[in-house]
Amino acid sequence: MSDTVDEQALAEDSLVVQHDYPIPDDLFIPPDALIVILEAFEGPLDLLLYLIRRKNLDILDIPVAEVTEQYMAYIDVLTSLRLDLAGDYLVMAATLAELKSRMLLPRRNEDSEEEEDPRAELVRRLLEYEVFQKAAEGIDELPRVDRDIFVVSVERSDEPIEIEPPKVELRELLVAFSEVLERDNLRSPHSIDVESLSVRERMTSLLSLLSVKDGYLSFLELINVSERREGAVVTLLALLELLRDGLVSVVQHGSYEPIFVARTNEIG
Amino acid sequence: MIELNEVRKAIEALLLVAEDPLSRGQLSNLLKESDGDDDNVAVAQLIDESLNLIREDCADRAYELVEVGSGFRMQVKPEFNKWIAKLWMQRPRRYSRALLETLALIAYRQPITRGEIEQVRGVAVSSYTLRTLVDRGWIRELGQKELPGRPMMYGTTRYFLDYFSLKSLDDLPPLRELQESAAETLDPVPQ
Amino acid sequence: MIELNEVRKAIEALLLVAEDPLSRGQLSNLLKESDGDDDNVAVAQLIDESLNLIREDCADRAYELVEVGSGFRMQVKPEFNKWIAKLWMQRPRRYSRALLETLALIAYRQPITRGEIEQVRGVAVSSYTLRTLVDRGWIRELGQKELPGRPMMYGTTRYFLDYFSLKSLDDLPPLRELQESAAETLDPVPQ
Repeated sequence: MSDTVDEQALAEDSLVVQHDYPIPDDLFIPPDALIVILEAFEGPLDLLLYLIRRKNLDILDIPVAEVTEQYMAYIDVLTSLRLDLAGDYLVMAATLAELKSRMLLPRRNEDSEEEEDPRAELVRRLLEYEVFQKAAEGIDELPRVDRDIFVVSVERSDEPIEIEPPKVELRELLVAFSEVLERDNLRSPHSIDVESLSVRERMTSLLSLLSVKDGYLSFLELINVSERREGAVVTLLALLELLRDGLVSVVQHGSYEPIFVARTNEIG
Repeated sequence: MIELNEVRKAIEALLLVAEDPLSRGQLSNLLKESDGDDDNVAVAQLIDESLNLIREDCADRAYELVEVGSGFRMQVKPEFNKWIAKLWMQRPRRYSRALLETLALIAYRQPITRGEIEQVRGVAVSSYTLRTLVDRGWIRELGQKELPGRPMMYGTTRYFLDYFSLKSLDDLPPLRELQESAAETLDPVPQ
Repeated sequence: MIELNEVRKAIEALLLVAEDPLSRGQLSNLLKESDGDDDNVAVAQLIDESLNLIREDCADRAYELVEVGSGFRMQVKPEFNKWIAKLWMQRPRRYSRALLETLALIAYRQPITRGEIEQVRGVAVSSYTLRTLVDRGWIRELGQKELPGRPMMYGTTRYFLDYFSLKSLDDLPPLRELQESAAETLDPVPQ
């Protein structure tokens, strides 16, 4: 059963069911209860174990016909409720049906005297699963930090401790970035713009320049002549980006008048 | 009512586990509930006596009972700071992945707001992370963006370039190249 | 070399402040560095003596020294949990059977692949379950198995041991016993 459902809520339910086995013997099961029950089972093996235990059946000598009948009745109810049945339940239904028919066939004693019981594989799986069901309960009962164990944690005094901050290599930064992009791509597939970083950098420096100068700066003041043509283009592109983002505004009082640039917001 | 030594140990347990200091009032509530109709004055006295016992008891111990604004707490005596400093130095001297990713996003996508970083990373960015990066001198606040809530925008500093030996941000590998080569050529970061 | 009482208090300070348990090796490194050429055996002995002193010292105290998977830690004695329960607002999380069964399989059968877990449980293991276990720090990826599809193998972490107060995986409730008791209640397989 897939556990896209809230695991915690599920946990509460499953624990209840596990201890109380609330499926009534008669056929009528309130639909609401059934959903809870369905969600409480951890899959076909869990359901089968439950059916076997409920009737006090011998797990090593499962009456296949009887168990199959109950299992199928359960599947029928679920299907009639149009609950999405996990494929695993249907596979188990097929397995049981096959077992049932094989049990009906007379055993051939020609080749081997002790032909393996057709149920052997199923029994092995049920026993193995049961072992781990118990193991899971065992782990759940272990003393656990913050539930049964409280670890002592004492503050250090407020006097500062001089510690040199960790060093970072550029490579680590690049790995971090490629990882975050990879994750982002997985979550929302979209192409990543290959932007010129110099434009991004210029955006940052324009913003801080404009905040420092607080007020208007003429466009020409923003252009650094020593950067030549390429520099001017970068500045222009950065300015356009900032305009698009609404981070700066451009004012011109008339044609051929100087162009002024300002931060749109006052920084407090 | 509980006996003094029992109260002392209960308070000890509470102070050693509590994340924040505990006031007399809080201690009294925590201890009283068990019995119900304890005498308030008696409980207060019991708590004070216990606190005194704990204080004396710490004389030959590495921690002490301290009263701060909001109550009492246990803290390690300052003379043991040198050991704590060593412990911290021994810890893997690395920044968290969250911090490096945040820094990388700021470098490549500046000016960028916290919300935009969170959008790409898919998880919340802690104030602590941003503060660490600012304290480290790698990023700076660029002003608020004209959006609801006026979020702060971040960018890298000149010191960031110096630290990573970059002449300009252009020296950072272009994104496409980075994505193509990242998986193959970059070894996992050594622990 | 430092004097025993000083070592005792230093260890006390370190254990009280450290977020994770500290191993003998870690303690030894922390204490040795100060002098440089201490005798390893002497340091180890000093640490053991100190740990014993601390242990004795806790007799009339609310906490105790405990050894878990990754080392030593101080924790509140269980009999004082009732006081902390009042303070501790967060209700302990309950884990789903899906999660616990998956964890049990990984703990007892590591290294184990998702496929192998699914085989035993007879049902798909959701990525959510595995991710939760990794996020909790209880399991980790151990590398891919040399099989078609190169499935990832999982195992438990040291933190798993710490969290469940186990010194080693040997401290897990024995599995074979379960199997035997299961078999006992059943008749032998009819041939």
